[in-house]
Amino acid sequence: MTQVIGNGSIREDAWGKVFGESKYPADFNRPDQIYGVVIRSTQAHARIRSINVDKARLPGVITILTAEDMVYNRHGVLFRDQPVLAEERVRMIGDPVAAIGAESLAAAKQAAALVEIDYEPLPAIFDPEEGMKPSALPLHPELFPDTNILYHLPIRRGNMDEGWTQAEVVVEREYSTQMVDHAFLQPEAVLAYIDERGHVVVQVATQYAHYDRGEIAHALGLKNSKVQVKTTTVGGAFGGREDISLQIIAAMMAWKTMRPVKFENTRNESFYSHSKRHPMKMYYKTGAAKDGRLVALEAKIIGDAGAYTSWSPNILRKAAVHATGPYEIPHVKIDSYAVYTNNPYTGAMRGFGAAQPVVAYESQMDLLAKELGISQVEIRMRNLLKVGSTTATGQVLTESVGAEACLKAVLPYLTGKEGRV
Amino acid sequence: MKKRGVGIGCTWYGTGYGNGFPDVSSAFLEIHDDGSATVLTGAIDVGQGSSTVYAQIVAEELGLKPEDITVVTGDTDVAPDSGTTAATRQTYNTGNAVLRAVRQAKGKLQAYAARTFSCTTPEGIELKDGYIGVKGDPSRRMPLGEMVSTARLQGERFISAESFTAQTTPVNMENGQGAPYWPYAFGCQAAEVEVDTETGIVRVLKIVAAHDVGKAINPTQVEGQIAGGVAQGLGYALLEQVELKEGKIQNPALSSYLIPTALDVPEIESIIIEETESSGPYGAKGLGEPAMLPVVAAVINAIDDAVGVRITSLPATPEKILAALAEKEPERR
Amino acid sequence: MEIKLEVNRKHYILDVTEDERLLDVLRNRLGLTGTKEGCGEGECGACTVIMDGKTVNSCLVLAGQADGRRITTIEGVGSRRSPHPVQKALVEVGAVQCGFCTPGMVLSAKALLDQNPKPTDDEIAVGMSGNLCRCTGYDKILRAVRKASEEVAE
Amino acid sequence: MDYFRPLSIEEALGLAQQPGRLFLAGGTDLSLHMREGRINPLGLIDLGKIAELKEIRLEGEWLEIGSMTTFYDLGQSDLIRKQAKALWQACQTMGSPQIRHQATIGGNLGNCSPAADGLPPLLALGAEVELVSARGRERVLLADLLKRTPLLESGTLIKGFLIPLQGWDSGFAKLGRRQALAIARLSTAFALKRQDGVALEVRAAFGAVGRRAFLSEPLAQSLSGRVLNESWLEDAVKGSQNAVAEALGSRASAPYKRVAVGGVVRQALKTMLGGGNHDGD
Repeated sequence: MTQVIGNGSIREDAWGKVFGESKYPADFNRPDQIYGVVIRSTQAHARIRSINVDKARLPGVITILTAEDMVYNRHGVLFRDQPVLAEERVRMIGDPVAAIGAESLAAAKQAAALVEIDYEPLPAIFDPEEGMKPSALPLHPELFPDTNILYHLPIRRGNMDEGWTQAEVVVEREYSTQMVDHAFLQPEAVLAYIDERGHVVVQVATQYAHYDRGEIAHALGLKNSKVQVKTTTVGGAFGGREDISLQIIAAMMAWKTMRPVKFENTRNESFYSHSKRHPMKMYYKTGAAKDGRLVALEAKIIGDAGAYTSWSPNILRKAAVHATGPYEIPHVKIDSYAVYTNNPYTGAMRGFGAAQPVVAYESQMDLLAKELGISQVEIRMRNLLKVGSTTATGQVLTESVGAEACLKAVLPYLTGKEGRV
Repeated sequence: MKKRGVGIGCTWYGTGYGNGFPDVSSAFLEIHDDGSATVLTGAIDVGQGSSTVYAQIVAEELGLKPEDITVVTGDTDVAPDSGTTAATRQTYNTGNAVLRAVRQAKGKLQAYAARTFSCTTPEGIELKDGYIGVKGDPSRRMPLGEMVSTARLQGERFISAESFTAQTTPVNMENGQGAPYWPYAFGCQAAEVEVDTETGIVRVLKIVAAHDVGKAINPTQVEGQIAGGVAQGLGYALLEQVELKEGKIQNPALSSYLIPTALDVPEIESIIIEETESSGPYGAKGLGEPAMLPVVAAVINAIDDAVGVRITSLPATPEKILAALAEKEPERR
Repeated sequence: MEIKLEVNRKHYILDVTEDERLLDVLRNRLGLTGTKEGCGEGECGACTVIMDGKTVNSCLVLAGQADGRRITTIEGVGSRRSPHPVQKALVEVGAVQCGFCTPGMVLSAKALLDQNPKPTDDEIAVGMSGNLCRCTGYDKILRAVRKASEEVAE
Repeated sequence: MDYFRPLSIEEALGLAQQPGRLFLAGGTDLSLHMREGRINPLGLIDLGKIAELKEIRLEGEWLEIGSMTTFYDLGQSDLIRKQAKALWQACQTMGSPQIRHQATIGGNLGNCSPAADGLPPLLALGAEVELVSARGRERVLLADLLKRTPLLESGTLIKGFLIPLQGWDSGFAKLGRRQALAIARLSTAFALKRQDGVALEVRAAFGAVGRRAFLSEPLAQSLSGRVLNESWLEDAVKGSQNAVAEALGSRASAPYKRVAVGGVVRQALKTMLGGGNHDGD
């Protein structure tokens, strides 16, 4: 018999939070700190002809960082395809191009406005379906020389002809989901400094301190053991703090100047700097037999990866694997694609590729039920995964399959319109 | 006119990094000689409450209270790598690492205690209510701290380091076949909505949410994840959209990128389903992400139930609903 | 320019700049970092403080406008030895997740209960509607305020 | 930038003689505009210490509202609830509690956002505005003032609003994207003088359709002098839809708003005429 497991133990950190004692990164300061501001691309796709910082060297300005200041200028969760600071090209509006460190935030902002960046605009892609065309200009030729499709997963199971033959009714629709933001309440902030051991210390709210440490050490050319990431209280994350943002720039600025460096995003900067949820276009064709059993699904899912890879392959994989919904379908043909564009880059967000297909597969279920003249509950009960079921990827579910139990649990609230939810 | 409708959404979610990617969590643990303990992991509590779950696991195993346990996370100089707080993996993965760590240290303590109490097997030693002693023999027990303290003077230390790796395989890139995720979480939610047929405004009146979490280690936090997920799902279904024009965000502010307020989220009834997952700590699997999925479909289906229009592109704005109604009933134009 | 402020029952005479916000004064000059900045435009309520008994977004109050006013920040509400009923209820009900919105929530709830010790459920929801939360779905926060109101009313 | 805290209207007007200075009311919009660099005043004249500007009182046949009265104070006032219901209703839903505590009715006019929640009710209630400047005083019908460009000569202070007490009922409703913290996408206020089931006189105002809030004269005309019944209500709805369609022209929001206004008007009229909320099936 458990004593502690299964009861609602009070969380220790809650007390510090209700008294306002918990410290988030913006709440830390160190004597003699520099205030940093990032200058971001105003162009969706452009070659940088030149960056002129002469006018920005105002009194109070301590340092101006560009890509050349980095020992290794790339980072990324899957592929290191994202420049810390822009090199010859920017691929999205919001790409960091340079960073100013000054004695005050006001001085840093004033100087930032005086940095002159000469862009040569390049043709840009905003629609992933355009980006998939063979004629489209590849945005990451060093990774994918002749395409913007950075990931394609086909799932094939059963025999589609057989599936459509068995189908009494077929519903075919297109669905689309939008780009959304994590909108965690605490905008990104970071305090970086060199401690008494000569180590680089970075205080930040992150989802993965050890990853951050690795990327910072890599970019600065240091050993992991010389970089310490200290996670502060985190003001929400939802996937938006997986890709590294200000950490490397702040660490490099501290390393270069040997002074503490503080960056604090405004909400506006926050919107431009972190990843977004993938918008997806989903083409669905689903067939069911007369008795309501699902017999065939053909689905094509296209996800907008935006300007960088981030987690896109994993996210589109998750979309494909979950495209059937929690239902057993014997004949399946699913294709998912991740495509580069010049939109803001997309990455992890709560649901991670499984949030988008929900709209499609659950709409299809209701539409099929209507066509078949059975209830929305009935069609689901006939198809839900259970112990022993095989998924579209051929995986046999051996235990802990609570799909039916969940549906049955909400039924008492669903007894028709009179009963109300 | 205001019309009501109900809808349901059933979903599944494969937790963990998946696809054979090494999904490893680690934990260090020390039992102190006053009957308290410290556990260190890299797993960051981003607000969801993972640190409390680890304190509960350690307390459960050692027969202590959660407040006797200190959880240290997220400092790379002291804590071992436990992977990202993502993929609905920290209760399951790092929970397992913590459980292994505490059981390793506890095993040493049980072996020591077995000798002290002349008990033939360590399994006969029980840790409960702050005491350590022989199962079923109340005369043979002492405060846990006293036992650890005595052991300490004899040079025994109860510390441990452990890791846990989730089991998945990569999918075949030709046909997608494989076992990419484990375990899977399931959820079903029902929504009741009211649609104003003149303004297209949707009010969500009630959400009932059932989620299979394997085992709710902390039911209060499970409810918290469900309600938070529902609110984000409602934002996704009805309100939120990063508007882009040639790649530029048009609404980079909380006054133009709208998330739900306290008045936009209805009463939420949470139902916890526990279908034991044998590989999880005490049978638990994750919930963070799955909590936001079903509501999206439930709301879209409820809108159709209420006014007979199928919204196929999110978010379901009043504009889209009125346009769909006009298409359905041309006389409205 | 000089302003006089009473913050958490302490009196200050401060030399501030004309474009400084009350939020900046509290966080940067007085070190009261429990007041958070989430949006800088009065939308999220994380910077909520009580000014002369009423909640305001301190990011929208210029320092000059706070001259001569009585301010309560989260640092002035409750303590570990004697938490305010709202703070106690938020912890006990499990209404705290990431905690960034929490100080603002506490102040909105406190101001609401100070003014209206027995609010209805609707009044609670309206009273808390100027504070955004992205983690909790509000459900437990509203329950906690209800619980605190029952304690306050006793 | 200079910052002034005058204690009287006269002192404020004197300070406003210098160019580049702006009056600061609640500041919920002004401070944001300054941070965004949309305005760069040389000086701010904070009106917060002038007690006279914060009064709500009955003066003969008029309800007087000082310009520095906050939305919260208006929303708490029995006088406003009884004599200016539409305004009272608008004050319950504007912004958030925090914003209502700080934002003022005078600032709402001075800032003159198309979506200003306070203006349609004041228009429908036939409010006059009292303006003061070094040049003297002026009383002007709000409806007329809103037709001026610029709205106010520099150095002009909005002293307050005067609402005639002639037994008008009124009602307000708005449409936002969410239930709180919602900028009005459409708002409407109706006022009605009635006797024995007949609408003797009607005023209809709309906000967030076009550059500034406005009164629709043709709609008011078409609804005046008629028996209050279902067909009157339906004509009010249809007339509003026409008025909004005309005001919006080819704007992108027109196809939606010209339909949706029907529901908003219905809500405003129901609260004014009684009969409670109507629900569907």
